Amino acid sequence: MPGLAPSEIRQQFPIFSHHPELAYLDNAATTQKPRAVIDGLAAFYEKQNANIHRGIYSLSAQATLQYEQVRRKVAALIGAPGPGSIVYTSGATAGINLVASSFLLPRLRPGDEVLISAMEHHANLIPWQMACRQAGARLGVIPMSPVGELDMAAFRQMLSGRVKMLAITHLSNTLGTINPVEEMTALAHRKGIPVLVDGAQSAAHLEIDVAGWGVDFFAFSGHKLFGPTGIGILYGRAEHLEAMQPVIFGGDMVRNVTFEETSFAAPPQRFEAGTTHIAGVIGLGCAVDFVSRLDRPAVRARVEALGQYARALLAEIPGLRFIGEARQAGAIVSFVLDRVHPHDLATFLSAEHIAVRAGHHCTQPIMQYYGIPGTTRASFTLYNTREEAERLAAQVREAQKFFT
Amino acid sequence: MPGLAPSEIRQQFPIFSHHPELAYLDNAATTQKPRAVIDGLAAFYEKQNANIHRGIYSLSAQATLQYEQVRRKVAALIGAPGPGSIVYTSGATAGINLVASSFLLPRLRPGDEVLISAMEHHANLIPWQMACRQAGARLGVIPMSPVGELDMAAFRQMLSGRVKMLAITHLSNTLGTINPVEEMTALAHRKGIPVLVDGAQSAAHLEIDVAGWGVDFFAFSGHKLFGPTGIGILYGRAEHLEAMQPVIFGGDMVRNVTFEETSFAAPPQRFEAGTTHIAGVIGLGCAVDFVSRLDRPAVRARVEALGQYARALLAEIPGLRFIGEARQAGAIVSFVLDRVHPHDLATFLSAEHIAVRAGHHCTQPIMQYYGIPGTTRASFTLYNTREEAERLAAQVREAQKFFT
Amino acid sequence: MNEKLKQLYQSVILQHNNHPVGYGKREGSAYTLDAYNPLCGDRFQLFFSLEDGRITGLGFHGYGCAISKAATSVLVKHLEGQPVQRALEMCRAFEAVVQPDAPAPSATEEDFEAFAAAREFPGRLKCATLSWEEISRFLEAQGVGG
Amino acid sequence: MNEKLKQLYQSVILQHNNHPVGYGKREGSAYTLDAYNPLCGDRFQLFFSLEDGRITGLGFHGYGCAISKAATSVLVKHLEGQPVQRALEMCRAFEAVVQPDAPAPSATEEDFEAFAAAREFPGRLKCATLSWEEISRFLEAQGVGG
Ligand SMILES: Cc1ncc(COP(=O)(O)O)c(C=O)c1O
Ligand SMILES: Cc1ncc(COP(=O)(O)O)c(C=O)c1O
Repeated sequence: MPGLAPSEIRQQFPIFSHHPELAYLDNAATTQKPRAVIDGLAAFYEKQNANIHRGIYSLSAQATLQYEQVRRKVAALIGAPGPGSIVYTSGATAGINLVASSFLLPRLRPGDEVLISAMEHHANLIPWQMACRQAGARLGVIPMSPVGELDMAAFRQMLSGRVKMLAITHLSNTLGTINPVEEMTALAHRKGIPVLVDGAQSAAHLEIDVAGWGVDFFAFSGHKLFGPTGIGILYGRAEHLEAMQPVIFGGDMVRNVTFEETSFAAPPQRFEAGTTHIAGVIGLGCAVDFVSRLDRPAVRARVEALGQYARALLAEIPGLRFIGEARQAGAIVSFVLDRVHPHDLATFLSAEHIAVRAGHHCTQPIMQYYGIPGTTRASFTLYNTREEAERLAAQVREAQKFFT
Repeated sequence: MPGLAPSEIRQQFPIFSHHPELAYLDNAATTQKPRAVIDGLAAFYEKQNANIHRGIYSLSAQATLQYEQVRRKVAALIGAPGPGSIVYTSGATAGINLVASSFLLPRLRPGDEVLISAMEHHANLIPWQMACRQAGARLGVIPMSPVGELDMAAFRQMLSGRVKMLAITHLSNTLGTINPVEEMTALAHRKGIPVLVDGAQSAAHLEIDVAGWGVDFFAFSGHKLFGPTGIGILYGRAEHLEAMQPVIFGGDMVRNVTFEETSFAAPPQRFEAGTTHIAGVIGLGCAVDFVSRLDRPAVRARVEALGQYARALLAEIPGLRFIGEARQAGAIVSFVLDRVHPHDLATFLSAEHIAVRAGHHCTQPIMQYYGIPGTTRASFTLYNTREEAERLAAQVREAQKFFT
Repeated sequence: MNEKLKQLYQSVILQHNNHPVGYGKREGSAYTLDAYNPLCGDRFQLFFSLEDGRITGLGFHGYGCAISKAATSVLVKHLEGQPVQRALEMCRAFEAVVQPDAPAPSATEEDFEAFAAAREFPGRLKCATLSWEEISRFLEAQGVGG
Repeated sequence: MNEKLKQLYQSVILQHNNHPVGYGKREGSAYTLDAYNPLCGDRFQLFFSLEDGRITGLGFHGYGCAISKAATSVLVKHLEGQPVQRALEMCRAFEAVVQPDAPAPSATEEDFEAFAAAREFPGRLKCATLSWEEISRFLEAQGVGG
């Protein structure tokens, strides 16, 4: 199995040579980049840089081929039927917004309903809220239990004929909860309800099978999958993409343009107006190659075990309370500590070269649910180690001593 | 004057070491990247990569500072009053679309008019066309003369009380025409008409002074200014940005979020939903540093002289006709050649390592105006040489012999 | 000019470009297909009828580069008079010649071979396949219908 | 824990955090300002009145980290009883201490100096300035109005 050992994997990430002391535990915010991605980007700019699609000279033709090739790689990674269903976006947020305004809004009527869950990231909440407001529809919220698991019985009951969309996170960036998206999709589809899965956190860590699950849309970001910033993917079922109108207009997404009217190109180009983030696509291709070469189930098992280990160590600290304790969970560990504010804790940990995030993690409703202003969150991925989990726990203890 | 000589400048662009024979004359599509930009990007990913704004640990705090610092650099480059009026976008196209849908559309009424010109890129045409269609407004087109100069008399006449927006390109990507945007802005403002200038082609080559001219909006892309792909800038006057609602929703652009409602952050963050293209911003900062260190008026003079030189050489070829011969013009040279299709010519030139673009250049209405399907376009910038212009002309002659 | 390019153009393409087969507008055809590449503005109309399951009266008119025009001329030359099924096979054979992903073509029409050089110029692929894709879409729909 | 951080917290901040000046809800204040940082959820209410151009009855209530709480406590300690103009000057003096771009502070209130350490933690700047910015905005508007 190539490169499964964390030490081997870690060597591929230059950030750790530059910061040998760094325990980077903010992977849910963004991941570090392997050498292959950084070099791939640089090589593109140094040797192949050109605009695509409309170019005849060799550089441009090569760039176009590579650019389109990445669609195939992404399709293979997430189990999509083919490159035509892979839309390049600027990130998960942009992808979800596109579905809300171009797919949902035109078919949303007063009195209709859109279902999300109680644990959604703002990116998978506000776009639907705004669409509902514009159409006079209602935003339904699938409730969750105090440990952060969705209430599936309530969910089943909420699946009425009025529901026009289900948008659900695969892996909660705050709670770590992994939701049963396959089952939820099947239930929603029985009522003819289209499903979007927010894969921002899961794409890097879980096996994705969009065609197998039958989801209608799946959105994620390159930068959380060891790839560059500014690039993301929206997978959409071909018949949906076919039916959707673009919302951003410009070059390369048209067929015919006159001052009187414009006809649009076929998907996915239809949704990719102007010069896209070509280098980002190439870099994302390198990132997909990187993760595809790993034994993904084995990596997942190891990373989730690491999350469990961190939980076990932290659980021994008096006054520490986990926010999110679902049975199915990724390696995202959120907690609050009596009498120590998350920001003070994060500053303390930063001084010890431990990078964690503190705050609401763009999930204010989760904070409202638990009645807290924020949490401290440690999120682990394939280059993290048990030693880092131990340092985290030890320094949380130190911080507790210092502040209280 | 540091690095004014083309050979010195050229050395800073790695692409030319990898392709020593390459005459890259497709700079209007995208520019090549100097070492400083490529290294700046790699250094960010290798040493500093972190998500911004919400991070307390050092990497994130540093990234945030750098990221915000680039707004100041950009503001200085284009003469904007301050960083608050600089919105990061994914490119010129995205910036123009944002103004069309968020600024214009809400104030556009049936019977109103939006003025563009006969030489607009699709990116500065279709968004306005769509806004007009949605509002029942009319798209007015400022006519141009056969040499590709705007008809200023007609323009003055078109400035009626019905006009709610003027959107005009600064430098035409197909014709090379430089439009008198300062004068046009003054005329429009006399009637209270807000003005957007499409600076996609001009930002790299002309002096920009958005506050001095008083334009309301100015949009451009990093990738045409020696910067990375996937990043662009929208300058907007503070009072406009303040009044505009966001169109993309997600993290980092909110103040308060509940399931019932959301309040938005102040500009520019309001328009920057989700994880933005952080590395792209850093890279753009390096690109702005690069151009700011040059003697811009001297570079402009040299590049425009180079364009004139190319025109003079090409003008001697029988059967060659220029498309666009404005008196005020940048170094963009479009032409058609009797009995040789632009694509065949571009393929021929590519085999000789000369990269030019062939087609409609995302300006189909210009093609319709001249009754041609496309042109061959050579566009020059600061690393191009007289020798390249000579090779171009010589090989156009060879192609003519070959095909006819 | 380099050898690859010479090869690409000279063997067949410039010939067909300068002396296209079946070029001209036709009235009274049962079908007119519009082969249009919005990215470059090239546009050909294909005229033909179907008689007893065969393509008849095939011709074309329009504007395009040497490659697209020659490819359309070759199309007319080879598909005229062919039964739908055979015509579809030829579409696939042509495609196999020009697609860089496809296995190297085994022996096919000599006219087709010339376009193999297009593999070296992926920017021009679409030019070679423009008319071929249009008619192959039509023929496939025929197959499904009948 | 490293020295910088110790310095940042221990000198003044933990003191004020644990024993804040003027902490508690107040009824009957003429003004209540809401100092809220949506990025982190920290939120303080500032209560006060203006009498003869002086800030009176200044107090605060709310939730925040040690830095934001201490900074607000220091604010209350130093602005209570001050005339608007003088209070504004103190706001600027405080800002000069914490802003990394600002010139190194010349002698100011000793309480302020503790926050100079925040310069080393730009991620925490906003915590230090949260309440100060809010009241300074209010005071500036007063200046304009009167
Ligand atoms: C004049 C003009 N406007 C707008 C654009 C759109 O720029 P981008 O594709 O980078 O969004 C371009 C570039 O193609 C252009 O030349
Ligand atoms: C669950 C979830 N959804 C959506 C997003 C938005 O992703 P991005 O900011 O990359 O657009 C994030 C990341 O912050 C996330 O964690």
